[in-house]
Amino acid sequence: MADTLDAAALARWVGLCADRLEARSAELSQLDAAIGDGDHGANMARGFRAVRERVLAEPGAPDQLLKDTGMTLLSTVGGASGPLFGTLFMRMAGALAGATEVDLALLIRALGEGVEGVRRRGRAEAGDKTMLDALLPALESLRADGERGAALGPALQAAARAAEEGCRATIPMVASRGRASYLGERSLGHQDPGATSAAAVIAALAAVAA
Amino acid sequence: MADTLDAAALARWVGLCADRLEARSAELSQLDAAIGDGDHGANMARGFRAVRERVLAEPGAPDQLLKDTGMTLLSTVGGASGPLFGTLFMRMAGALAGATEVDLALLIRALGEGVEGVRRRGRAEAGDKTMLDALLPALESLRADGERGAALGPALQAAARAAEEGCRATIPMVASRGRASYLGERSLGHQDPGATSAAAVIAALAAVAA
Amino acid sequence: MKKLINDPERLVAESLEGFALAHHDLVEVHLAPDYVVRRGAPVGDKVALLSGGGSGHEPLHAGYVGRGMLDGACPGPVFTSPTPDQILACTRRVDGGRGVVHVVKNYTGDVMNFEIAAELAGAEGIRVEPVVIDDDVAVQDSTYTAGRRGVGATVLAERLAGARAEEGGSLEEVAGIVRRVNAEARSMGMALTSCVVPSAGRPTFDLGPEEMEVGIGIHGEPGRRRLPLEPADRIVDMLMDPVLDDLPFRSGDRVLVLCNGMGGTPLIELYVVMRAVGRVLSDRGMGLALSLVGNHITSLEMAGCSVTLLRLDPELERLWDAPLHTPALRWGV
Amino acid sequence: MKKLINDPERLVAESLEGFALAHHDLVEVHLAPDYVVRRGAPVGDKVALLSGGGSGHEPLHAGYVGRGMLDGACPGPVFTSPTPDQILACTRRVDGGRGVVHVVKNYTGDVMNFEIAAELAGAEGIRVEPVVIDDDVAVQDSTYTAGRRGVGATVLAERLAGARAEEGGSLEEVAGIVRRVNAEARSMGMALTSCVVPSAGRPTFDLGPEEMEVGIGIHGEPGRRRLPLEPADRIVDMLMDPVLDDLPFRSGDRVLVLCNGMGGTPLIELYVVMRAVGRVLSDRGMGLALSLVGNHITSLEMAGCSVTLLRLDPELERLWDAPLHTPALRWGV
Ligand SMILES: Nc1ncnc2c1ncn2[C@@H]1O[C@H](COP(=O)(O)OP(=O)(O)O)[C@@H](O)[C@H]1O
Ligand SMILES: Nc1ncnc2c1ncn2[C@@H]1O[C@H](COP(=O)(O)OP(=O)(O)O)[C@@H](O)[C@H]1O
Ligand SMILES: [Mg+2]
Ligand SMILES: [Mg+2]
Ligand SMILES: [Mg+2]
Ligand SMILES: [Mg+2]
Repeated sequence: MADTLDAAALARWVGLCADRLEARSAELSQLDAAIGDGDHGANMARGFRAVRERVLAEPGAPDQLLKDTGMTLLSTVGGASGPLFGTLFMRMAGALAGATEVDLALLIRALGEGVEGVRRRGRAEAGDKTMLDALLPALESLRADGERGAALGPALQAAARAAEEGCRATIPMVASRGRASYLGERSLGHQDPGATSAAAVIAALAAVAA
Repeated sequence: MADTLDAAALARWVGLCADRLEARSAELSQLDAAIGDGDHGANMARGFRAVRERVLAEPGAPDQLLKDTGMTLLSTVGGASGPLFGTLFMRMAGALAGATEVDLALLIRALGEGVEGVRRRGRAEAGDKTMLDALLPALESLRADGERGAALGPALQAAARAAEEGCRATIPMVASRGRASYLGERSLGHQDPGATSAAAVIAALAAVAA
Repeated sequence: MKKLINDPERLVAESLEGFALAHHDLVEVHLAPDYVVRRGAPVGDKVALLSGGGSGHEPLHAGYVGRGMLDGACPGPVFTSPTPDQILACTRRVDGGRGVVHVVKNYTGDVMNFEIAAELAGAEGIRVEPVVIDDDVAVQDSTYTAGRRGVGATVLAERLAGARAEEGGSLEEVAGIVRRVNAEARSMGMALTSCVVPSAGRPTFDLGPEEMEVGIGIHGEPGRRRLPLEPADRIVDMLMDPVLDDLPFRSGDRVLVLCNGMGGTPLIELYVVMRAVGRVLSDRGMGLALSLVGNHITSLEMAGCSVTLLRLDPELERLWDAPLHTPALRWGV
Repeated sequence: MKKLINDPERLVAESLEGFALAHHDLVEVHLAPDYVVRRGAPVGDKVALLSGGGSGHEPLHAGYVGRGMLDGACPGPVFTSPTPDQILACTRRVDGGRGVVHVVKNYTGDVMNFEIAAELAGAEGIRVEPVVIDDDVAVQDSTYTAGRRGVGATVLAERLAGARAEEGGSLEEVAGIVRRVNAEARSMGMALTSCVVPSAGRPTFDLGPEEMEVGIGIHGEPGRRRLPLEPADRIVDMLMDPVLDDLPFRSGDRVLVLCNGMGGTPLIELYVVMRAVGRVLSDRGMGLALSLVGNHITSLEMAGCSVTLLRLDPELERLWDAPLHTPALRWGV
């Protein structure tokens, strides 16, 4: 268990995101059908299939890899999640410029940039029942662990758990951003699809760091 | 039981046609749904409702009564049966010009004119699975009884039976006129709706002469 | 029955009222008897073109009343032909002295009602020239049937003959265009779903979730064959083969294509049909000169389509492009 | 799923191919990335107008590309917004140097994808002016939602701003017309049936045979209220009341009415809706100046309708009548 992630590890992360999101495509669309338009799984699967073909065939350095991943998601996912996940990866790439190894401090900086990008792009806040409700708890958990000087692996396991809890916490929320917000109270009682895929992305990162 | 029909009897006939066809409207449309477009009952009911309102409120002499009935059917029934039943009554009216009482011989002449009008207007023949398959047997029966010097009442009872048989005989026919002909062999096994209403019209005449 | 209506009995009249409201700049609507004419009819010194038939095929016919197309239209009840008095009243209203061409779709009821109206108009001294349209190749054997039905070619005939009338054609010439279009056009249609006649309140026929009906007409009458559902390209082959073989169309022919929706099929699908038609034409060495894609002659909310091909000649191509201004189709003005 | 398609994955591309075939005289279609532009774009010395959004709303947007309306349209997958690279490529293609107005329907995905495209285009030195349309009064509380959705006003804005661009308006003026239309128009829609997204293969929501959904958008998303089916006149009241109260429209206002079909509702019914709208307007002392009845912004095969009212002023009335030539709407040329 290394204390940094190199380009190969990050490529494994992106590949694992692709595997898991494609496998869970039907489940994600089902969640979206309940409070949205039922395409979230298809959107993510389409995007990560393209990432696998265009980016993972010849992955570059960390910054290039995440930039290419973000650009590819941006140009293939469409909908709300395309720009948001695209922004997440591209802003992370910006923070990693020139790096060959990513330690916990740099990862926190990168994820912080990425999540901030998502927040600005979507103009959403914690509690709006969106992917931010998975991403923000993961980031906070990482920051707390970083301050405590924790190791990369355990910090990411904790972040994955925080994302998963944040995702479940969307169930009793009323959506106030995205398509689900049109439903008002009717969005109560359903888990947010974007939060679910965001939690899967964090869990995949924890898995490659384990 | 009179041996002639006067204006009042003919008005009772038209009224009875209206009663019976309106009452059987659903059945007639059902028959038409099987081999046509399902509107025959509605068409006949609409037409005879108009006849009741516009003609039977103040029925005229025999020729006027039947001409008004025919014109009203022509302008309210539409579809295939409107011009055909309209023609039937209007051509009968022509044969009754000036008459105040209609005996069997005159009735045969009038019905003959009417049926001939239907034949020409529709360019159909016996066996085409149309209303002619009820009208022609009724006319033949009347003519035979007329030659044998039969009385009006019994002759019309026999004609009604002939029409009814002719109507049932359409069941095993393949339609070659009207909408049902598009079905080809698929029209087999269904009773023709127009023959059914034509038989009802003859039966009503027999009933007022009974 | 899920429809945006108030009462099946009042549907046609209320729809005409809404039509009058939306298009009062182009048409006048008369109720009882129901007919629609060009504003200010009779218009100019021209032959008049009149058509009519059951309602439920909108925009046909009322939507095609206007400059370069129909002078008058007579809508009957849903899927039931108009009556002679209606047609007569409309004929009187549009005749400007040069005669009236009646465009009649070949259905027993339509033919007889128009025939009687023509006799009555003739008796009043109005010259009427009736032409019957029968372009539907799904009806194969015309000796043992009421003959082929009038479908998509009706729209094309109304437009092209309307253009001829507008440029001053005689009664015979305008009727001649209708006959020529009918002679040079062939159609075939199919349904994915039945329609629901409002007064009946339930589907005219039942189709399973994996079935389609091929060879339908435009009155919800079932077609000739019920088949398992196929991809659009295969369906287009099934429609195009009999259409192409019947005329027959030949390599080198320039054609107009009408890709028509039956009412409930969205435009995104009709363009998939159009693509398939284009492929068949180019495989056969035919030229796609003109096209019309959309809901032009419909069967209420039926899902499905029909394809009509018209073999063009220079005169028909010229007439197609002439100025046209109706509620449903408009160009050049 | 009963559709005239070959493969849900290829639906949008195949439909665009058929569209290109039918309208090659007016538009150019580019595939991968998918966009549609006016033939010969950039056209003349004018500001360009571009819109886009998920497919399934046809004729919106590609059907509105042409003189007097859009210069470019970017269709995404069914009900899914187009991507920034698509929008960027189309923006580059239509820009003639005077800038590009982006007409964006207010859906989170559309807004973000257009925003990124505008940033990228801006970085390349193209002046882009984005305007968001949000006319759907069914979404009531915009503080706790993504805001009102863009529906029928989109069609009107595209036409009116397109006319302003055609007559030489500046980037600010053309964008100003889009903003004015959005400010002065309100819409509300309802569904009798759900639609079926091809990739999903089953209805997005279930409605009982006696139920309707009021306050729907255009993506098959359920609306605000499920109610028992009512006659058309009552349904129109339910749509008109919130529309009229919101702006609010006032006695004496002259309005344009868009009676829009959701895709599966036949024209005969839309005119019944039009009649009911006309009665409400005259009861309120408002003037019906212009109307558009038909399938203009749809949800695949959904049955239902929406009503959009636009308060007119002399400039908007003049722009409406200016020459227009697109695959779906045409007049004056
Ligand atoms: N403004 C926003 N900020 C952050 N996330 C958002 C926002 N709007 C939507 N989302 C996320 O996007 C998800 C839906 O994505 P998707 O279904 O792919 O797109 P669409 O809603 O366009 O169909 C939601 O579950 C939510 O997590
Ligand atoms: N050419 C014809 N000659 C005689 N009767 C005909 C002819 N065509 C149709 N009919 C009769 O008309 C009946 C159908 O009438 P109807 O349903 O009212 O009209 P439509 O077929 O126009 O809907 C048929 O059952 C048949 O008896
Ligand atoms: Mg979605
Ligand atoms: Mg019938
Ligand atoms: Mg009928
Ligand atoms: Mg979507």
